[in-house]
Amino acid sequence: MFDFLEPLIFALLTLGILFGGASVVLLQRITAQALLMAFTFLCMAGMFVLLGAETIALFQVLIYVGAITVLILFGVMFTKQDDRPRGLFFQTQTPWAAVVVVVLAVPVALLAFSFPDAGQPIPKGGDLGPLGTSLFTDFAFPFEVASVLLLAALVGAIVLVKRDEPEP
Amino acid sequence: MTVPLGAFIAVSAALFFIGSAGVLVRRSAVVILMCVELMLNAGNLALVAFSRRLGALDQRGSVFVVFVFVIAAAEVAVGLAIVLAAYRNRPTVDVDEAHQMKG
Amino acid sequence: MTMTDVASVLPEIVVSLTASLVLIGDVLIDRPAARRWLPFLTVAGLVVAIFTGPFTLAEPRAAFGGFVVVDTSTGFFRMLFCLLAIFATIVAPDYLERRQIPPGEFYATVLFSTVGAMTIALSADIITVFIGLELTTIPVYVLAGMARRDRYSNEAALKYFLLGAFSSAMLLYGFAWLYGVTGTTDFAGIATALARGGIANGPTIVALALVTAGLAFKAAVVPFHQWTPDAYDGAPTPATAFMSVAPKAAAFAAILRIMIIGFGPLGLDWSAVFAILAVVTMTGGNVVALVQNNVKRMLAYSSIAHTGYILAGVAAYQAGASSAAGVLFYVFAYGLMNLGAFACLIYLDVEGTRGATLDELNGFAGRAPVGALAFGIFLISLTGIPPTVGFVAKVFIIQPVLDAGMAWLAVAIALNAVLAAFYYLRVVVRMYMYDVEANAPRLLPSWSLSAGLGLSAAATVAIGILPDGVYHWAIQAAGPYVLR
Amino acid sequence: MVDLVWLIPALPLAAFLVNGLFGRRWLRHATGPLASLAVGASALLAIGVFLEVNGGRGRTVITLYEFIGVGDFRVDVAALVDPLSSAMLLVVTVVSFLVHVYSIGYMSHDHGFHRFFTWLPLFVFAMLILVLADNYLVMFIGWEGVGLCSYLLIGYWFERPEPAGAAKKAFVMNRIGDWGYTIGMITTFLVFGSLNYLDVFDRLEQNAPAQGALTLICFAFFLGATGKSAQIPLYSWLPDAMEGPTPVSALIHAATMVTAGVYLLARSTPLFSAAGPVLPVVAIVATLTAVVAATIALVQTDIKRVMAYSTVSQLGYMFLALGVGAPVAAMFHLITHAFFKALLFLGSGSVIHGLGDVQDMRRMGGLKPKLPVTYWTMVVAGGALAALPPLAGFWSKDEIVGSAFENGYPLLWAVGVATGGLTAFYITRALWLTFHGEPREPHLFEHAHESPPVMTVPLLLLAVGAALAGFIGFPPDHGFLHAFLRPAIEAAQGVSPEAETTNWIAFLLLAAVSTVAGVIGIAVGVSMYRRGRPDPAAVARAAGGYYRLLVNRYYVDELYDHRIVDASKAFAGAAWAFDVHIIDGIVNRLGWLIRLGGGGLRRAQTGLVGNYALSIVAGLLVLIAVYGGYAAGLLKR
Amino acid sequence: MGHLLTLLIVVPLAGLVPLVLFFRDARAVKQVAITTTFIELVLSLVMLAGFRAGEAGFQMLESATWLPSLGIRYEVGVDGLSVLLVPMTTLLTFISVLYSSGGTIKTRIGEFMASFLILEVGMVGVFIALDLFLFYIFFELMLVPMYLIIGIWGGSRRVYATLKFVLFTLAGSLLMLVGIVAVYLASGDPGSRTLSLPRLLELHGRFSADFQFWVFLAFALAFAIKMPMIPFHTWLPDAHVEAPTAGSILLAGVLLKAGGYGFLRFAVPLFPFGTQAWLPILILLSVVAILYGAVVSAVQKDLKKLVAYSSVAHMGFVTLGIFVLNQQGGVGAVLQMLNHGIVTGALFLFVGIQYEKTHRRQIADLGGLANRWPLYTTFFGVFMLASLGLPALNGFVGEFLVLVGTFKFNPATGPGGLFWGPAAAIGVILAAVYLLWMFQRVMFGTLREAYRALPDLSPLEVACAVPLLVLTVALGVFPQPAIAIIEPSVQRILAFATDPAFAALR
Repeated sequence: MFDFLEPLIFALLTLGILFGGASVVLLQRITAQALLMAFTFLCMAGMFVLLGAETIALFQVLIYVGAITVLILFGVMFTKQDDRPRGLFFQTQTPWAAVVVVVLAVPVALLAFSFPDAGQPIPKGGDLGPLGTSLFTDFAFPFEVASVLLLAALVGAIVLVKRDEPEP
Repeated sequence: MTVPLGAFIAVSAALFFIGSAGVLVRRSAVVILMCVELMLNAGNLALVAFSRRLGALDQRGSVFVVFVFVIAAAEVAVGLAIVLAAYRNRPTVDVDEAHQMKG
Repeated sequence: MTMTDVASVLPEIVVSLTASLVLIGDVLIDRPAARRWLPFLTVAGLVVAIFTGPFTLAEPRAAFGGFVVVDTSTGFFRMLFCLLAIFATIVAPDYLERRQIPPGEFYATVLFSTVGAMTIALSADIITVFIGLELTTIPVYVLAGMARRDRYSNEAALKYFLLGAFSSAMLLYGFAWLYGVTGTTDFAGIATALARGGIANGPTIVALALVTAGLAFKAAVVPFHQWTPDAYDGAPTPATAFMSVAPKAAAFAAILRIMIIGFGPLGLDWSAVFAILAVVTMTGGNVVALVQNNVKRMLAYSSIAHTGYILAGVAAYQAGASSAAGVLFYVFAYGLMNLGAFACLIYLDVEGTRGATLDELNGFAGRAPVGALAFGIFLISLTGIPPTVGFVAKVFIIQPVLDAGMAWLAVAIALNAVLAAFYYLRVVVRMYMYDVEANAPRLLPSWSLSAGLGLSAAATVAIGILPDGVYHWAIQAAGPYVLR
Repeated sequence: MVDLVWLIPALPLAAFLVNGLFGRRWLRHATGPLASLAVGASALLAIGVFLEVNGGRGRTVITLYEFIGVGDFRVDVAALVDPLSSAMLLVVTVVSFLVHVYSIGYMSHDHGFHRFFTWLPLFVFAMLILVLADNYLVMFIGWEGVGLCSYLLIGYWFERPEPAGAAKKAFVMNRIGDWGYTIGMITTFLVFGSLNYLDVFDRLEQNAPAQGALTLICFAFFLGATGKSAQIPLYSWLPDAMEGPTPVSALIHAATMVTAGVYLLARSTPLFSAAGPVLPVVAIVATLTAVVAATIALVQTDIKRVMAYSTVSQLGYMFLALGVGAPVAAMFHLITHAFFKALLFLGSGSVIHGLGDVQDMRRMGGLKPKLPVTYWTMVVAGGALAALPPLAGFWSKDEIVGSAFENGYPLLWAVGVATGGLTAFYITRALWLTFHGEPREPHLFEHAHESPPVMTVPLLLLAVGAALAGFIGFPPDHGFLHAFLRPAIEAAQGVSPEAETTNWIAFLLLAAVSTVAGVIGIAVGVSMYRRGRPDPAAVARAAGGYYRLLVNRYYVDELYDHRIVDASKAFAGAAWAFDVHIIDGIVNRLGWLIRLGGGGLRRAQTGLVGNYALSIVAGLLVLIAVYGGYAAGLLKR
Repeated sequence: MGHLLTLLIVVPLAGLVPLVLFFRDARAVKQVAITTTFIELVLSLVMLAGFRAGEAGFQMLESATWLPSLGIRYEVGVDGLSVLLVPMTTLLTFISVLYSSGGTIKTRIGEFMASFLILEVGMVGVFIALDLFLFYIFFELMLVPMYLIIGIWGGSRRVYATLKFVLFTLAGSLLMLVGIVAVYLASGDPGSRTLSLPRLLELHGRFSADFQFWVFLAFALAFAIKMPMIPFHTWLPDAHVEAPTAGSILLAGVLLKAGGYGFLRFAVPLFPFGTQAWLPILILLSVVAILYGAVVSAVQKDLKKLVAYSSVAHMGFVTLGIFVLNQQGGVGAVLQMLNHGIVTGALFLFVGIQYEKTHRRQIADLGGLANRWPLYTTFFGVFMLASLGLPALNGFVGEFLVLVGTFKFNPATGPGGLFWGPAAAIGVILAAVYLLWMFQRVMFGTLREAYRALPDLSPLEVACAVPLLVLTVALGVFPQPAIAIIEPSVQRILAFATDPAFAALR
């Protein structure tokens, strides 16, 4: 009886995602953009919940809304975003790019509807267990590799930003 | 009434192309980075949707998403480091100013 | 996770551990000592890694519940990636010191990237491939930007990173749709599902296009190539040497796995596109390389052209084992000679320049006979003139291409090789036939560089004369890519 | 003797080698006697051979080794000794020997003495190869060899531009003839499967080939002959060849080499008589040549040039004989001409030598007392040339003209007779200007002197020949020579034997007519130059344009040496320009285009990340479109 | 002596070892190079002596595993076609090295001699390789050393010339590589494929007409560029003009022959149908080359360019002889290659000697040299005469046989031998024109004051020239021994090319 609820939530989240995304692309104030990006991520987490993947949603909030947004905000702080006329925020190729993207996006988005829907009820809740099992058995190796990746990124980030030390 | 799978995918596609458009039209490296994140998120949405709704529950999509989180984090970290390193030598984040090399 | 699982990825573990050891060592010992000893440590670790894995296997071995596959192809690529890393390590030390690039981080980053590339070789599904690709490229972004005070290096890293991330997102999205179309992530399952569905399905087309584009970016296929010249050009030269070969080889490892095994049922479609892309790529690369004055940039464009040749081999997948074997051999040869060619520029790479211009190479033969000879051999090999490995590699590519019935593609390869000869040999001209200019940059000789170049040049010729060992190995390694 | 025939060419060859290797350093002036000795020995051997052949020894083939043998193409280096070749041998060696001896004196002050005596025996060697060959290919070796020696000897004084140019001209014009020879030779091989004379004639008899092929062969050979024997259209090199030393002119450009064409046609008589339309053409061309050359000779002032045009004219007579089907007469005239023309040249040489290298007759005059031996020998030779009975030229030339009449060419006969008158006139003029009248340059006259015996003795010997050689053809048509040669030339091809005996009445009538023509020529000459009636200058004025035409040698040299050469140069220059600008230009333009394309593509590499990303997305769009096209069947894979 | 042919390849390589050891010592380097090339020459003569003349097949065959994965073998052997070209190569190399050691090369003598040794490996290898793959490697191996020789020790426009040379050659040879691979693929099922010529000759019936048409074209392009045939010849004048003397000698003497040799050895017997299909065009181009090369030669202002263009004309005879597909033509073509190698090599040697003395190559700047240089004039004159095809010198025999073959040429359609033969024979006239005119302008006339003190040939130069002179005369007077060696093999090749069994393909 709450059948209408799910589509409604979906519609709201969709609006949020598209609005947030479009704002990131179109706005000029960098901090606003960053926050709207976080908002988009948040809506995305909602989508995940709607799809019954609460664990993923949790990660989404933790990593995207938390870590990544914060990182980007740091980036924004460290760099001076100059004030300049609107035109200079956008590349000269903007019209062309827009045409290409629209030409590409419309058919692809329409094609998206052609995926068959199994129509099965969404198993609710508790996907943490299988996910964890999967991660640590079948995907143990990629998991380890991902850890190496994080280490590599860490080292890379450090080496790129650390102050020059004088050679002894 | 459940929302059909196609709708989720369509949203993801829309977000993906919004992100693409951002990469194509913006000049600030930081904003481009944000847009890339949006694109990754679009991928995530599609993966999760497929994972949950493509017949029987399939964990692999979700697992993939977890890895994408890791990758996204790593990318952002490295990306910002690169932007900052460049910023030190030349205080701008406008990528169009970075065209000493061409041709 | 059993001991067999661990054993099957032992080389990757060894390389990762080596990377950690290098980082720790860098902290523990002082800079000069680190500069001297870390390369040895790196090379030692890589050598150990080579010997901990099987070179060839009679039967493919699955591990981690089938999510990791160790087959003959894995063995080939592991060895190749380790060799490339060793080579890149050997040529680097003096350059790093001159440019004050932190050695520990440099070697560790190279090692990380190597782990990523090796991961691709192990992968049996798109998830592992994707992580592998990211682990291959993210450290390379760092490598490109490692000369922090160098604006070119900054710019190279920034461009490479932004576009790389962009294309990764594209690839990811393609993978997501592929997952949606097939409902699975492992290559075999994908193939089965695609064989049922065929190409006449909108989402399949989109997925295929996105994956093609994403992989094409990694391999630097025209028109997805434009990051290449700028990134190669601006990056510190040893980094360029490494990044021009390892990520590209990794990309082709991925292409072989994904396209031939995963998209195998759609082979007729993508191979036709790949054939066109191959021609466009080799021609585009060569034609632009022709008008470059900066040798480093010219080599960057030429590496695009080589992508085209390799891609032609992939497009000829219908020829069976000889196709994949040709690709593997070419990747091997390309790694050897292209890394060598870039490394030769280290001789002239003084602060504030990017590699060397043609003018600066004038009379190089008189100033550094060994370096010039090695450079000459690499260039001749890149051109495809016997008796060098580059020549046999071209033969091994042309053979499957013809076998697959694409004579026009073979002719295109031949004509492109002529175009390429023009600019490669022009460098030889400068080195051997011109007098040194008065304001030529001073030479920066280095013991390890000369040794590394000498060895690889000797290998270039030796394998060029007796290629059978490597080719035989490549044929075996091509086993997994033969569609039945 | 016949078995030793290979020695005849071998001796001059040895002389050539010895002189060539050691002449410059060691032998120097010993080279002359050495060469003369060798050629003299050859001459003795040749006499021996001749006697043996005359003694009834038939045709002999002496094979030395296989020259070229590929598939069915087989050619040996072999000598064919038969009456024709033995007669030729005799003439060649004897005249050569005399010229050699003469040259020792004539060339004694020349600094290239040893060089001269290196080339001269080489020439003799080549000429003997030509004569002795038993097939067309080996003959061609000699044929080209004599051409080479001619080249070397014309260009003997190569420091001056004229001899060098004349030498080249001679060689090139000969090459044009050789082109014909080559075609004739190879076609002969194709038609008959052999190049051997005897095989060819045998097969011709057994199985006559198509007329067209035969005609082609004969025309081709005739073209070859016109080159070597200075017939229209390839005659103009011979007067220029007078730039060489005079003994060379005597030997090569009068007595021997230039008669090679006659010899070739005489050799090939069976072919020519089987090939229908060729012989009349030969006859007409020959007659034309005779007239044209004789008219040019009328007005020349250079004594050697007069002789040269006279040679061309006389060669025309020989070809006329061949053309009207009288090869023996041709050979007869060849032999007599060898003597009297060699003598005329050597005599001129003696004059030139005596005056210190002056050739212009306008600077001579009244030399008779100073050079008596020369004068008298030259008078004999001149008489022979003018065909005064009973000198040698009378018999042979009369036979030719008579044959023309008898074999149905009355017009050619008439022209031949008239030409005889011209001949008599110009030789009278030349001798008169040289030896009679007042000395026109006293200074030259003072220092003029008779030549040493080493030169005059050969003159005397040749004079004997010039006077008496005609009697080998006496009685007319049935003399010794006819009996000797007919089996070799005519019987071989089954020409019907002629009348048993000489038709004396016809002979006397015809001889009278031509003799009268000759006498008139002499009379006019003497009248003009002795009495000035009519005055030569007035005649020249009266002739006007025609006179200028003659002085300018019908403008043929102008045409050949300038117009054709210039046109050829222009053509070659155009070809080169085509090479550089079109063929090479296309290649360079292609390179330029590629570079242009590279420059254009290079501009697409803007350095802007956004552009790069757009290119990626556009690429993606194209990929989707193409894959979609494949899926929808719109695009072909 | 079982491995004589391999030894021929190994010796120059072995010579590199001491050469590198004494790299800096110019004297030692020269001695090493001279010794090595001399040993090579002697070995090649030993090989020639051991050759059984009159047999058509390959002799001294050596075969060893090389690329077992592909079934490609190391196979070398000689037959009548190649057995004479090898000693010619070694002789010319020896002479080149000997001449160059006389002081004409002043810089980087070590690199120079090393290039020649490597070049010799390539040149000898080309003539003895019986596996297409091996042949290709040697074919290309000639490229780089010659590239360096022209580019480093050449004249003022050397870089342009050498790049042009390499690019032209590569353009052809890479297409041939495609053709070779195609042949490989067509030679059998996987596992039984081969590139061994003897085996391919057994198999050539399996090449379809269409296949032969295209693959022959690929081969023909490579060889036509190497020869060079018109219109691919424009690299030649530039390369020759800029090359140092020794380089010109080998370029004209040997490298061009690789093209003609390749036609006869591979293209014609392997692809009878392809040969027939392309034959009219090739004949036309050959005759055009003969005439056009000669005409263009005539107006050259540069002595070396003149000789270079004359090579175009002479090589036209070679291709003409090959493609009339009869015995006389084939044998003539091989002889012409041999003789052209000797004669044109010698001509370039003499042009080089002259240039070394006068430092002028423009014909207009020369003249009257015969006055001071009797020896030089004699040698140069003989070679000039041989070049214009004077009978009894070697140049004549080949040209004449080719002409005989051409006259015999009798195709089903199109103009036949009676058209082509006389046309080609005009080239003989033209040869006389341009060579004699050149000789007249260079050697005759008055000597310039500046050249009055220049010495005649040195003993070293005479030593270089005498062997060539002897060969020029000997092969002109006694060509039959050489013909006897060549003929059976040419006959065998033509038997393949004209095998009626393949007529069905037409």
